[in-house]
Amino acid sequence: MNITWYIVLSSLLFATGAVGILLRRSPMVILLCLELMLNAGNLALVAFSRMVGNEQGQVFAVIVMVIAACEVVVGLGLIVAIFRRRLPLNVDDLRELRG
Amino acid sequence: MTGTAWAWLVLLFPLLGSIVIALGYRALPQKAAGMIGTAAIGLSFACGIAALISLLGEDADARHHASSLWDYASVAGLDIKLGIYLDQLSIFMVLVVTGVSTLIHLYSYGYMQSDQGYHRFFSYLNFFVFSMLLLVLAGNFVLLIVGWAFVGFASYALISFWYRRETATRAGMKAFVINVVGDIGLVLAAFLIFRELGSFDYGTVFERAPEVFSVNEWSITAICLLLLVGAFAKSAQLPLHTWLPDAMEGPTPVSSLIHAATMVTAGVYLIARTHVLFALAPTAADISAFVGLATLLVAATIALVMTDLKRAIAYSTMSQIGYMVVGVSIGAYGAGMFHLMTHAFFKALLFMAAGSIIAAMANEQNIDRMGGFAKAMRFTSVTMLCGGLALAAFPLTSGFFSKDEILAYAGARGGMYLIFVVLGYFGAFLTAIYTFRLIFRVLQGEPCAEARELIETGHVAHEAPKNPATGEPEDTDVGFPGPEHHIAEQSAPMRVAMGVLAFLALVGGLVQVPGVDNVIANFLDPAFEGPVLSHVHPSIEWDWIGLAIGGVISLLGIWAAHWLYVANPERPRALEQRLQGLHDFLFHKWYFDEAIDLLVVRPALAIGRFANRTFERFVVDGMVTGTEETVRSAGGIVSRVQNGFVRSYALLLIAGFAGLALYFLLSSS
Amino acid sequence: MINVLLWAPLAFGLVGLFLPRRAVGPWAVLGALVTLGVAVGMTIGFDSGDSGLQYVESTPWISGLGVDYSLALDGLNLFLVLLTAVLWTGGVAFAAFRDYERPKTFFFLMLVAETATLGSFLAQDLLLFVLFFDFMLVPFYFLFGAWGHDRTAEGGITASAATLKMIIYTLIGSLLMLVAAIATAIISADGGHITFSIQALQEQGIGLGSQRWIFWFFAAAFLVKMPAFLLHGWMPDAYRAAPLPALAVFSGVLAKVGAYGFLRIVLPLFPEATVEFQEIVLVIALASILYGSVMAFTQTNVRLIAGYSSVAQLGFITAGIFALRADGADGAVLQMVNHGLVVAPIFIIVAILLERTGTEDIREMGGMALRAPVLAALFLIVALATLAMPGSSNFIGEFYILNGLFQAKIVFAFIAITGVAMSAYYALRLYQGAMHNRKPEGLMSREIGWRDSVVLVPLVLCILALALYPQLILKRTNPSVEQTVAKVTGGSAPNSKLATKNEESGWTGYAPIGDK
Amino acid sequence: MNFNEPHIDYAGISPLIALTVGICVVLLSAVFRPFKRSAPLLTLITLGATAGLLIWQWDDPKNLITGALRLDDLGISISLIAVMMAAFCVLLSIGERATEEAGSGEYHSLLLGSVLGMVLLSQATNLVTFFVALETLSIPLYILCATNLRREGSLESGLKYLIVGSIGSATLLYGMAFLYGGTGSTGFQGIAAGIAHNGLDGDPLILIGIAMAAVGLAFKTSIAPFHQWTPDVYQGAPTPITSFMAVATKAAAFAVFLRFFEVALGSQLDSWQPALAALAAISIVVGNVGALGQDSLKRIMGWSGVAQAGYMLGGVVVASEAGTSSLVFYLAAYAFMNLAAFAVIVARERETIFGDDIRAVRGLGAERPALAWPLTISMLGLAGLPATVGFIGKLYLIEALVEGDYTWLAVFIAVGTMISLAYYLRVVAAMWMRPERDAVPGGTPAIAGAAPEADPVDPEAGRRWYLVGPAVLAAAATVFFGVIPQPLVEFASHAGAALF
Amino acid sequence: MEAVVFFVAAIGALGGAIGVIAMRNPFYSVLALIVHLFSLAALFLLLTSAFVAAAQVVVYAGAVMVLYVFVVAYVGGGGESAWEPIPGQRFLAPLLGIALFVELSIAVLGSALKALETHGPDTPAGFGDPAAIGRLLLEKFLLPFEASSILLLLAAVGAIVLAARRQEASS
Repeated sequence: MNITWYIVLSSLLFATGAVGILLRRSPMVILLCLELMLNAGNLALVAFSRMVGNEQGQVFAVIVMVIAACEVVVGLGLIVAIFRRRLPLNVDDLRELRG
Repeated sequence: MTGTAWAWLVLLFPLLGSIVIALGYRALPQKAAGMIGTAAIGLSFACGIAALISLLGEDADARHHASSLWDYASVAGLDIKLGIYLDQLSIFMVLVVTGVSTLIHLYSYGYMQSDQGYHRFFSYLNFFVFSMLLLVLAGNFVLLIVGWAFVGFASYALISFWYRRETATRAGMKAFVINVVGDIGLVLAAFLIFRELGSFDYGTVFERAPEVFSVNEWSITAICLLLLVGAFAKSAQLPLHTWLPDAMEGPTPVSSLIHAATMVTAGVYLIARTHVLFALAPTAADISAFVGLATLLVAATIALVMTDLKRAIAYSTMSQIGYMVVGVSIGAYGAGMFHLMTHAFFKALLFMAAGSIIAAMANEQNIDRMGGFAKAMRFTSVTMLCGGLALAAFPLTSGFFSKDEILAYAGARGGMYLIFVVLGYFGAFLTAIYTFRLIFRVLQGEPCAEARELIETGHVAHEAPKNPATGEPEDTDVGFPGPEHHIAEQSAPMRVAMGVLAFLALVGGLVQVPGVDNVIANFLDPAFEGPVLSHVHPSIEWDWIGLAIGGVISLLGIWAAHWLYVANPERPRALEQRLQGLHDFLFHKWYFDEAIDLLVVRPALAIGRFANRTFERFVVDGMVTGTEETVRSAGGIVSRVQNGFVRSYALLLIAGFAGLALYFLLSSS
Repeated sequence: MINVLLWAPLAFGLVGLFLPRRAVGPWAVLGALVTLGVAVGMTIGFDSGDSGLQYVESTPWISGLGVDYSLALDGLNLFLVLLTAVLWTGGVAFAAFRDYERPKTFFFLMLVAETATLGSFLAQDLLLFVLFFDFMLVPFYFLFGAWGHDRTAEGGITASAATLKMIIYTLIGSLLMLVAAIATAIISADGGHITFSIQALQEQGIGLGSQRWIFWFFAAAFLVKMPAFLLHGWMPDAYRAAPLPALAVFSGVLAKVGAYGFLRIVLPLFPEATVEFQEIVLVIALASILYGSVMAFTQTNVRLIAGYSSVAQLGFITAGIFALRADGADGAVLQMVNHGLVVAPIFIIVAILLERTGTEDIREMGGMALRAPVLAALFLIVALATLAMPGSSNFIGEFYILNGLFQAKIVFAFIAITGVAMSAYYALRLYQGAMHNRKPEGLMSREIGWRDSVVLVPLVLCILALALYPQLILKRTNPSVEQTVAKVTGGSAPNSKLATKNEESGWTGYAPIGDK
Repeated sequence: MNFNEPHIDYAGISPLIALTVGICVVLLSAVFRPFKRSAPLLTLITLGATAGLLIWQWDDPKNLITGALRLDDLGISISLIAVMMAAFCVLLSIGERATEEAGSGEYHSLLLGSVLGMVLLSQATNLVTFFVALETLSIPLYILCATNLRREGSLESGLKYLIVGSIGSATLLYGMAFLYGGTGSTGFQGIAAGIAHNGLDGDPLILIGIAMAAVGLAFKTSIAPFHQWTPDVYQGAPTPITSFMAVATKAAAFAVFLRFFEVALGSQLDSWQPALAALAAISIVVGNVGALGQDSLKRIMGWSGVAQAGYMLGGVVVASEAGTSSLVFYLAAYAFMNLAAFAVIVARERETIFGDDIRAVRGLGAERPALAWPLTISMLGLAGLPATVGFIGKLYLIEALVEGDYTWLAVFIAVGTMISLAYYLRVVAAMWMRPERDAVPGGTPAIAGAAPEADPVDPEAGRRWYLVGPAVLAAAATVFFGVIPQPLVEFASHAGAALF
Repeated sequence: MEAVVFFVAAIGALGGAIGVIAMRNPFYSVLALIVHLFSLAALFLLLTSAFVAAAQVVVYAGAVMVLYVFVVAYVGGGGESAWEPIPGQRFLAPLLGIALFVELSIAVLGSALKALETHGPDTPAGFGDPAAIGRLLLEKFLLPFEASSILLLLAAVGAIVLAARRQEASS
């Protein structure tokens, strides 16, 4: 299995994630889709790291996981806060700011 | 002191007088203003005499001097000095101008007595004289233009002297604008001269012109035609004459000084002054001669039917200037200037008399309402008669000699110039008729109310002055002759002035009787050496034959007038009835005003309206608002895209990325 | 010395901010007077024979960008500087005799404006010029907007809208000019050390290809500022909104900066382009003359009559410059000063009339001369100067301009001169409309008091003095002008041939008075 | 198994240490009652120390920690700007609801965290550091935007920023992956070498990588069409935070933009230069026209921020020393001008019921000159009028652009500036002049300003030293450096010299 | 053998991804994501990066997903309406997705990089094992490592700030 396969797969995942963000309205699902995109990135990194034969990519991937975790935490925190304010959990309904 | 030094003084006094009177308009008592004004002009006349003497001290062909005070504006090759040029021609003009002006100031001193604008009047009047002298003494074309424009302004200021009258202000504006057209002609001529000769200075120009130009070359012809535009505008020749009759809105002394004796003859002076150039452009000279002829006849015909006393005299002025223009354009310089002088005498006189009568009539100028002043105002009528005789070229009066000399010269040149002779005499015939039409209708016949009152009480009842043009009553709080009217009979200064002029009008011609003495001609001729239009000189015999014919014609004219207006007062009516069309045509002054209004004024206003209402709004503002709208609408689009949906932001982001990626892929090798 | 001249107004303005309300007006007048004094002093000390720069002051300002703080006087800007000082003294004094709301800010801005204007005249560094050129607008933006008149009642727009329109419109050109200026420096530096010194740039010069577009960027700035035909859209609204003392100096001086820019920068820096586009600019100039005149005699608002007449006048000036002859340019410079000297008094008189009649509509005025002969006389003189009455210095200005144009492009001269006739009409119409005919009811006709006379009379005296001796300006201007024009035409000034011709033809007996 | 510990230059990383310590201390101060009120002070001290240490490091460039960071004048100058903005943000935050909502300690430690991210980012020379730093910068900001928990706008802005921002980072990450794959290295130098070594000039793999990196950075610097979060977030976030991120984020992001594109991708100049130029032009237009119709001052600042970013991107495009220095100069200038504006906005927000609506500054000239003048100066400066540092900044940029043969972009800047006058001067007019005819439509105050009941009105806010002080200071700087720009030019040219 | 594993894992990952965006209920989306993550872990193993795979399983599928589940449980993951308020979104989104995928694939396939066609060089033993990763983290990537730790701290603080219930909020 040469690397191209992995990259193509990852790009497919990346696109999927993007589409998800564009289509879903629940902030939670949107967060999940962001995870998808980041993971696609990770896959690419790991695959490339295998290709070039150094682990830098893998380390990068690990750190990305950490960062992804941080984003999730903050995202979920926001969701909770919004929920507390009794606002709808639907990004389409959060559009006071516009124009 | 040199002649030029005297000449500078000639200029100085009127200017000083004008300034002093103007600044002292509160301090000075009324009489003082008048005296200062008159004295100033008198002094400058004296200086003129002095200059003449110092000039006569030299031999005939060295009698021209130039002098300059300082560089007025001479850089980049333009040589414009504050300089004057003194020679026979200019000194002659100086004397005529200052002489007549002195008398008219004297006249005004009495005539304007009760006018609140007394100071203003004399200040203006002095300023006018200054300007006129500047015009005639100027040593280069730029200064000539300056003087030219100054007299134009002075005339404007004096025409609209009674500025509370709509009619006066409108007339003033008209005069000014037409004069500016003339100035432009001069300016362009000056440019062209500079282009060809590299100088504005009389000396240089006249010296160099014969070397540079060949006869009838287009450039010299153009120069002369442009000069003529200036001349015609100032001298009220066709078609730029329409301002002159309206100018009669001014006080009568103004009409007599500016619009009869001096300013309007500036055009004649100009042609004479630039005779060198005209000599090189005979075509232009002929054109000018024919224009003069046309004016002469047209004006005369109009004068036949005018019922407004002053306007009638104004038209006669036009026609007389026509004679002068013909004279200087066919080469009869001496004769032309001579007629200019005599005309100054008798026309000034006529206006003074008319003024005296109008005063008696309380600003009424319509001759139909006049009559019988012969008995009522004896002095006035006598002087008026003298003036009339001179104007009608009654034998041995001044007009008799001067006018006929021009025609004689034309005859001597022969060829097509015989037309001038024939029509000139016809003009003379008309002149005699209209002159005596006025005289008979004003002096003879049933005394009108005012006349009768004068005969009985010796003074006239005072009613509030009316605007002669509109007939609306004037508010007399400022600007108009007050309730007391100043007629020659009751005011010594006026009598003196009129008396002197009457004398000159009668005998002034005797200074130049063909074959006997040629004072004027002999004095002036050296000034007209160099290239000339023709070398012919009418023989003495022809001169006398001409004079004889002239005399006969003038007598015929006077008889005709008598036959028309005295013998049977009904005849004019009948004639009007029979020649209704012609009469209307003449009465509407050949419809010149209407034509100009149609051809110039209306189009200009139309353009203005278009520019203001349409162009400015739609094009100029359109550009602004258009751009503004585009930008604002773009802003609208942008903020509509900014719809607040985070998902559509994401969409745009990813779309942007897709686009960017696409570009990079395409640009990849 | 030259620094004092430039910064004195600003300094006074700043101090003025901390004075009591009452004192600030006189203080501002004092500041303007001091500046005027310095300007006069420098004019006296000016060496009229020298065509080069004088009172040069030059130190690096932003060395990193090659921008210097360099000022100097020469024939081109000497009298414009003087004019600025004179008019500002008049304007400030006129304002000082009235009470404006927030006087401190008002006079502060007035004086800032003076410094900015002086700066743009004095600057010998291209970028410094651009900087001052743009900065000039800022104080006027506030003056017009905050102290201006809203015209919503008569279907116009508010002062703030008008002034916004003005500043955007005029900055269009200015910002493009900034780009152009930088481009000029960089192109002519050509990889070497960048300098914005106008003198240096003249030596280096740039290729015709770049000259073309740079020329138009500069031209845009200057033509809008004048304003020239089609680019004058901002003018009517701004003029109607502006407070009159500010407007007097604005239209008296700022318009000239545009024309001055052509002489100072465009001609010497972009000679080839100048020659190439001569006709186009001349056409614009003629359009301005004709259009301005036509509009001037259709308007009924006195401000706009004056405004459009300025458009026409600036047209003449531009035409004179682009005759590309020494005489034309001389006339242009002279005319800049003349026009400044007449238009400012006109606006001051308009202000005086406004106080008496309460209207700016010419049709509703009249009969003023009756009780106010002095005012009438002053107005008359100004009006005659405006219409370039021969004998006035304005006439000499126009005469030189038109002569230059005539010798260069005869057809243009013939068209241009029609503007003179029209000017006669609208100037007299303005005068008569206000002063003559019957006085409408409810108009108070009052003689001007000593306050206004103090402002007006000196200005009129300046007009008269120049009328007697325009050589005063021409003599000092000509050397620099000939040098500038020579940059374009190459070689010597065009009509020196004729000049010499005059020398040898000293015609018999043509000697000053008293020689014999 | 041998472990060779990396050499660590503690002097070099001392600013980072200072910040880290600061974060912890401030955080702890929240825990211990006696220090509850001291968080702002501690933050200021930390920032002061950081600034001091940064200046200490001025002008001796070196690589830190195995090429993770490059400590040079570019990084230091940008870090200084960030630190300064943070310090003023602390001042503006005094008495801000958000601080109470979030708890002063947490709020300030997050602020410091973001600053840490910026300092890292401005010095990063390695993809991993780059990415981590970017996130360290962003994540605290996501939170801070939302800290005004009572206000829906605040939460909304936080969420929007988070979502769109994460897309941006994901894209950036993916691009990094490609670049790493293509070159087998994560260091900027290594990447440059790798491209050359593998002969990947103009290779799609690399180019797509560049494209994705560009998107990520363009997002952070709010370049159109990746700008849409900007107005909303600026408006929704607590105003002090807005003022902070408006400048600091841009600064840090532009720093890495320069470093990454000019060090790592310099060889691909020909392919990315036109693209970035196009982006710059687009954002100039979009930003300026977008601001025209706005009534909320913060939104106006947001949109104008987009336009300004467009101007600044020009400095990156030309990829020259002059470009870099001009960009740094412009950032500094931008910092002063924004600061003045936002300080006034904060004051009016608390003073009036109009929040950040333009009506809040009506008649300010007469009412509060001490606020009106700074806002006026800042507006004129942003509009690039002379005698302000804004003019010099534009001059500097344009000069760089023309030198780099991007005159057309310079013309774009000129035109954009023209449009921008329309809204900047509208604010000025509101302060000094009678209301225009097209006045702001009445009705309820704009949401961003927060409904009156949400924000307790502090009628004295216009006199508070911690609001007026920064405003006046920044305005003074704007004018000072507009008249005597030489020092700032020196500063900027040092930074520019770092890369070339 | 390897190919089989790859395809299974790939399908799993893709399926999971599609599941995430297709499921109405957020709860199911989370589950789908877990599937996705596990399959990714498998792929990582194929790429001889054991540590990353492990981390994937532990950090993600473990910690993060648990957090998700809690939150979803807390706020209650109601389904969302099918109505699409933004015109064109539903049409453009997939289009862009495809465009993205195509462009990325072209970049990969069109690349001149030979190595892409290989499975990568033969790697030394212990490639990608915890030791190697650890060494890198403590040597070359020391700074990012530390930085990310601080980031975690900040994120935690942030989460508290946002989610913690405090007195002022209720009062």
